[in-house]
Amino acid sequence: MNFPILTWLVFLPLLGMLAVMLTPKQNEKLIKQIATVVSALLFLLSLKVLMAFNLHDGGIQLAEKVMWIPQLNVHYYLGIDGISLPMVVLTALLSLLACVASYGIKDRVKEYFALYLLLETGMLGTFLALDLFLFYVFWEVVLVPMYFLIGIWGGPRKEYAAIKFFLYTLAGSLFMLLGILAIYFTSTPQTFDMIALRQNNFAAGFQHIVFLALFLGFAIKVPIWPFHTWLPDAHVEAPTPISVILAGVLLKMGTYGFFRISYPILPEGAHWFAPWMGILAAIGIIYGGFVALAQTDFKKLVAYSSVSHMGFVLLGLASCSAMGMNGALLQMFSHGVLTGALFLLVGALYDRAHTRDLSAFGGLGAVMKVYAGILIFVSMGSLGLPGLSGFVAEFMILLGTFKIYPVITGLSCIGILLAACYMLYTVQRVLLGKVNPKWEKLTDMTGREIFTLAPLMIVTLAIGVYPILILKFMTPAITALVGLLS
Amino acid sequence: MEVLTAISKVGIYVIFGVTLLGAMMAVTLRNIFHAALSLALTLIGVAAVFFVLRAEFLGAVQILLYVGGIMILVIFTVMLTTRIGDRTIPTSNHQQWPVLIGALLLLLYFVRMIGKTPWSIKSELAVVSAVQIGKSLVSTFIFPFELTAVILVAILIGTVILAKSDEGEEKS
Amino acid sequence: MVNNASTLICFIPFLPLIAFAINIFFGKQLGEKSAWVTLACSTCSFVLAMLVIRPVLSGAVIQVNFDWIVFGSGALQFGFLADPLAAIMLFVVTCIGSLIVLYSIGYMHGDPRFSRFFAYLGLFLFSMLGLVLSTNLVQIYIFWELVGVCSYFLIGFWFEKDSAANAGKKAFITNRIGDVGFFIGIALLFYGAGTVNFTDLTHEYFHHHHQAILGIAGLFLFCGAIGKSAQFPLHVWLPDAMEGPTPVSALIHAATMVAAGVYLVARLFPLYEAFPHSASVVAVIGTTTACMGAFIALSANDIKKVLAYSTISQLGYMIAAIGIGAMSAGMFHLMTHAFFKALLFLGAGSVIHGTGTQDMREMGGLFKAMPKTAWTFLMATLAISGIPPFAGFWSKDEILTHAFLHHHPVVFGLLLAAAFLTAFYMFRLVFMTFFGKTRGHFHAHESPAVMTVPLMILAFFAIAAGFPGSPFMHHWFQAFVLPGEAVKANFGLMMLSSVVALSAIGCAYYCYIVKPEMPARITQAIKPLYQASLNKLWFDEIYGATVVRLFQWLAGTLFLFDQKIVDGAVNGSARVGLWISKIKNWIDQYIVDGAVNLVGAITRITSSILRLFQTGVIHHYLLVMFIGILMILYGITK
Amino acid sequence: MIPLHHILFFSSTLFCIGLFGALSRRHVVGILISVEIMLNAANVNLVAFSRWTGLIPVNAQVFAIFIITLAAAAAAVALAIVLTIYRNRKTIYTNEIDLLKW
Repeated sequence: MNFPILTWLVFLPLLGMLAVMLTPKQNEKLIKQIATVVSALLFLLSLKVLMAFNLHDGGIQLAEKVMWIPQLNVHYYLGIDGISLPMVVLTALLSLLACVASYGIKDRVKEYFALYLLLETGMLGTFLALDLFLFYVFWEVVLVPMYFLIGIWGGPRKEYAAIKFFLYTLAGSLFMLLGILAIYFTSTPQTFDMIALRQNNFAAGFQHIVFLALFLGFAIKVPIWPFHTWLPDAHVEAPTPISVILAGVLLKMGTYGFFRISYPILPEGAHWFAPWMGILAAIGIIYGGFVALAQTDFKKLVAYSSVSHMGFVLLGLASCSAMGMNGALLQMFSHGVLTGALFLLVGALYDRAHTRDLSAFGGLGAVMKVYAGILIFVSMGSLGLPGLSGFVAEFMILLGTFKIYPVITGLSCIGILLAACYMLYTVQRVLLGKVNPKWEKLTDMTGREIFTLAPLMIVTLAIGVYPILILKFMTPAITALVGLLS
Repeated sequence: MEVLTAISKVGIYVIFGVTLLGAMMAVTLRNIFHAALSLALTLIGVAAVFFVLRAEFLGAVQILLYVGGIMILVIFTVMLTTRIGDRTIPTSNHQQWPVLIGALLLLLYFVRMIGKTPWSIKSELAVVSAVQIGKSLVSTFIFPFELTAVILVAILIGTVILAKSDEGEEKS
Repeated sequence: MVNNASTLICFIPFLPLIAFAINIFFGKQLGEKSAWVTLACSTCSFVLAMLVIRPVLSGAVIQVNFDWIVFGSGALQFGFLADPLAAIMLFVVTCIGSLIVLYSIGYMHGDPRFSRFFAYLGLFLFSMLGLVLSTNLVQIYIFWELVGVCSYFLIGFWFEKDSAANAGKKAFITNRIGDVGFFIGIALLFYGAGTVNFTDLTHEYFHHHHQAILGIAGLFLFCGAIGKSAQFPLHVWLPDAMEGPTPVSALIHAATMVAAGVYLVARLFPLYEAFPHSASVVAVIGTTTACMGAFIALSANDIKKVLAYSTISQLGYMIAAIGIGAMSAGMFHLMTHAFFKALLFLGAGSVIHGTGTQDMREMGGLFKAMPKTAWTFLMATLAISGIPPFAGFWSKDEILTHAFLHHHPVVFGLLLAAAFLTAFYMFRLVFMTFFGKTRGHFHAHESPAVMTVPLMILAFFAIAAGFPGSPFMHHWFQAFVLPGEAVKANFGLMMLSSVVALSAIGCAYYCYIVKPEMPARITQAIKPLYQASLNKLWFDEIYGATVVRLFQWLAGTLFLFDQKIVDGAVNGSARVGLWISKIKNWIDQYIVDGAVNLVGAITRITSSILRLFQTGVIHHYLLVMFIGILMILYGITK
Repeated sequence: MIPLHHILFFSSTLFCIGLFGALSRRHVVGILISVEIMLNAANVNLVAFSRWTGLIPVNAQVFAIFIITLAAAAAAVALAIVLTIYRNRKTIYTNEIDLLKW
């Protein structure tokens, strides 16, 4: 591979950040253009990766490996496989759309986009790193811009939300760091290389402890019940595009960690802990659904629905079966797309009405026709309507898990029911009923907003109708992973 | 021939004297404009010393750059900033005496050290031509040369920005 | 011919989908023309369906498949399957669908969301046809949900009305409850039998794989049918669904979608045949529903509500039929019912269109004003009441015969009672609506031709649809659905059911025409029963007080729990951290820092003296520096 | 030719005069003038060494050229700063400019 495409993918936003920093801060238009162009290029690069990807290879592709810190045997090691590929494409897509959605940011535009581009680097780096050390570095790189993006451009309680997010995730990542160090010092030869570490057969007891440590780190990020409380606060306070990124990409980093680190390196630990993960997942699914039902704040509702939906991912992971894990990965993708779209919709509504209180709305279906159509479409996707991506993912997860944990899965099905309840209740409160005269003047979606939503809708419909489109990329890698587990 | 050498020697000392006198005036004169003119005298004197020491190129540079360039700058600045004629303003701060003593001590030290140092004087005095300097500049010293160029550009820009008037600032 | 058909079959569902796409994107431009798009597409589907059914009639089974999901080692296939069962449904759906689209052009005339309505109809037809042609349970589940969502959209079509919005939500969520069971059933079957393809789930298959888990799977799968076909105890959504436009009620909530549950049970008939216990549950639910629906329908005053409960009751009939093993009879009844119930609803729609009210107490004497509507409505009523030779008679009689001959006396008795009640309340409806004096204040008028023509066509079917299954054609229909099933006509039972129906009509005539004060007296006499019927057996209230309340309570409590305890723990740990740090801070400030402060104080005093040297005047600095240099020089040369 | 010592004496004296000026003048431009004198003294030294003791005589002269160039540049910047200070503080007397003291 002459052209180090993955390196470009990771560091292109950093270049963009430099360019933004060198632009005078008065020239907001240019700054936005730079950020958009960089994000668009990133998306094109990710598509190029998609083209270059070999469908029949379940292993690492397009790898780039250079010695970085020889004393510690740390490598600069990037690579992609069927598990990270959907995440990379999702990240690039959402980054572009959220970037366009960020045009509404009014103050301190330069700092915003600089931090935003840094965030992109962190996210892509996390998904592409194959060296534990590098992974940890990128993982933490994500944290810092996120803290500022919530803390500066957020809502009324932004400081609280930002610091909660930061401290909570930092606490988690400390456990993760401990786990990583434990793996490093126990492995022979001592290495951070994730692929090489798969060959190490660690002792069972060791695997259990380290798995737990990593689990804590990832669980907080996902977030898994009961570590989820930073999520509603962060989501509610963050500006719309950041909510999109937060829900669409950051949450996936947690589950991605399971796919990439916990499962292949510590298979014994995975098998040992999987039932507990299943139980936590079921609790999260039902609990998130119920709590979402009680919300009156639109954004908070979506946030809790994320808890429920990410519970499905965890459930699929807990199954340790090909179908369940395929479904989990698909659910990660699908949830990223759908929740991203939902947050964009909430943001669009908030921009117009300046409130997110669901009980204040009603009858908007007659006022904002296009908005209504899109909201119904996305809600249907979110509640798992067949023909849209959410259904396929949840279906595969439940079907894959059913054989292993029939009772847990049966209970989790209540989550599907609850999803219908809270999504329809929301749609009813926002769109249906008599028009509140206060909102008669609301304008319909602008072209820019439709532009940010249309790709997400197309993707979710395409996957829902013909899932093989994306499954063909994921299946070989998942099969290989399941092979490692057994 | 002897006479000529003697005269030229005397000439040299005269140049020395004039130069030092100019320097003293430059540092003591109350009127800063006059001080600047005395500096010009000093600089010309130094240039003359260069000629005497067979460093003609350097002497020329000295005159062109210092006398022609810097002096003009100095004088302009003086005229732009100060009320020249104001004689009530004291020239020096209140530390000229300790400084004078210190400077004299330093001079004493220099003289002592110059006397003590065993100079390894060459048998044949060197003469450097402009050609040599030019060649050296573009070969051995090419890197500092380029660096100087960069510094000069930077200083040019910096000076323009610093000296730009406030009204211009507000406009942008 | 078969090859040809397997190509054509793919187009059948997608034509209405095209209509949907055109109407949703270009509806504004098309205006009222959008209806014709949907009509054209559905009619084409009908024609194609006929072409596909023809080879099926001669015994062929048409199937096309392609991969849909791959995972690890396996794959799930999707495709289209046309066998006798599917062929019947195909015929019913495309035929009635096209007629109702035609009818809707008149009914929905002038509605602000006219094109949206026809878009939804297109989407519904697509989903329904996809459901009918499904090759396996997963595919049927997918389209099952899709028809559910179309139903949601169409019930809530006039969403400005809160009742409509609520009804749509209720329908969807109630169906979802059933679907959860349906899904678990699929999963159980998937792991129990290893296949979800209908073509694999044959009678022979279950004969060889007789595991208890499959029986349980059958029960769970039946949950889906309970939800979709509005069976007891999940029937509560169907009456509320009448908030939707009447053509929707006719198409979705009478003729096709609600029959999907029956269709599913019929599809899985081999399963229930192999597990008699599961089948008996099906039969019990069906019979209960049949009686319950008929009982509630007795007291309803809203013309569409009566028909809705009647639908519930008739669906109970079909389910019960399959439960007792009379699958072909159930399907037969499904087909006849689809025609006459669609006709009833469309007739009711025509009445509503002509009078502007749905309350039967305000109607009366409409026979003269709306003759075409009245005549066709009467045909359908005769059909549903089971009067020979109308369609309903043959199919209902078939079920009763089977129940009687296969020794299900309780089922037989209850169904017969339900038949009596059916005839009674249907004629109550007819008498209250079309006969007697007009009680409301309106000028009734006949509907336009675009509405009455479909009525007449359906009336033809209401008469004729029964003959394929009648002894006159040697029970051709039954043989087509389930080859080799022995069907015997029992003349005595035919007489019995006819007499029951006629006597019910007589009663209705007596109560509502001859002595109009009778009903009030009767209700006084049996007040508790009447109250029970009027309040729909308090199902809504019970659910409201239990399930809904429980969910709300759980949601609220869990939210509080989340805020106070889970989040409280997080914030609490932060607060404890702060608290500890405050204590530490105190110790630090006064003890540890005390020592430091002492040093600091000394430093400060010293520095306040030294500070004087810091004049800010550069000369002083330079001087000091110079002195320093001198000292250094002195030092190094010494 | 005069001995090396004398040239060195001359340049030392020049340097000390410059130093005296730099430390004693109040006027910023005066200080600048004094600094220039000191630089010149250094240049004289360089040239003298180039003539009498240097192994590669040309190097010393090249150095002198660099010094002159940079001195010119420094003067330009310094004078610009003087102008700015004057504009902002309306004074160029160093004992009145005590921004360094905070």
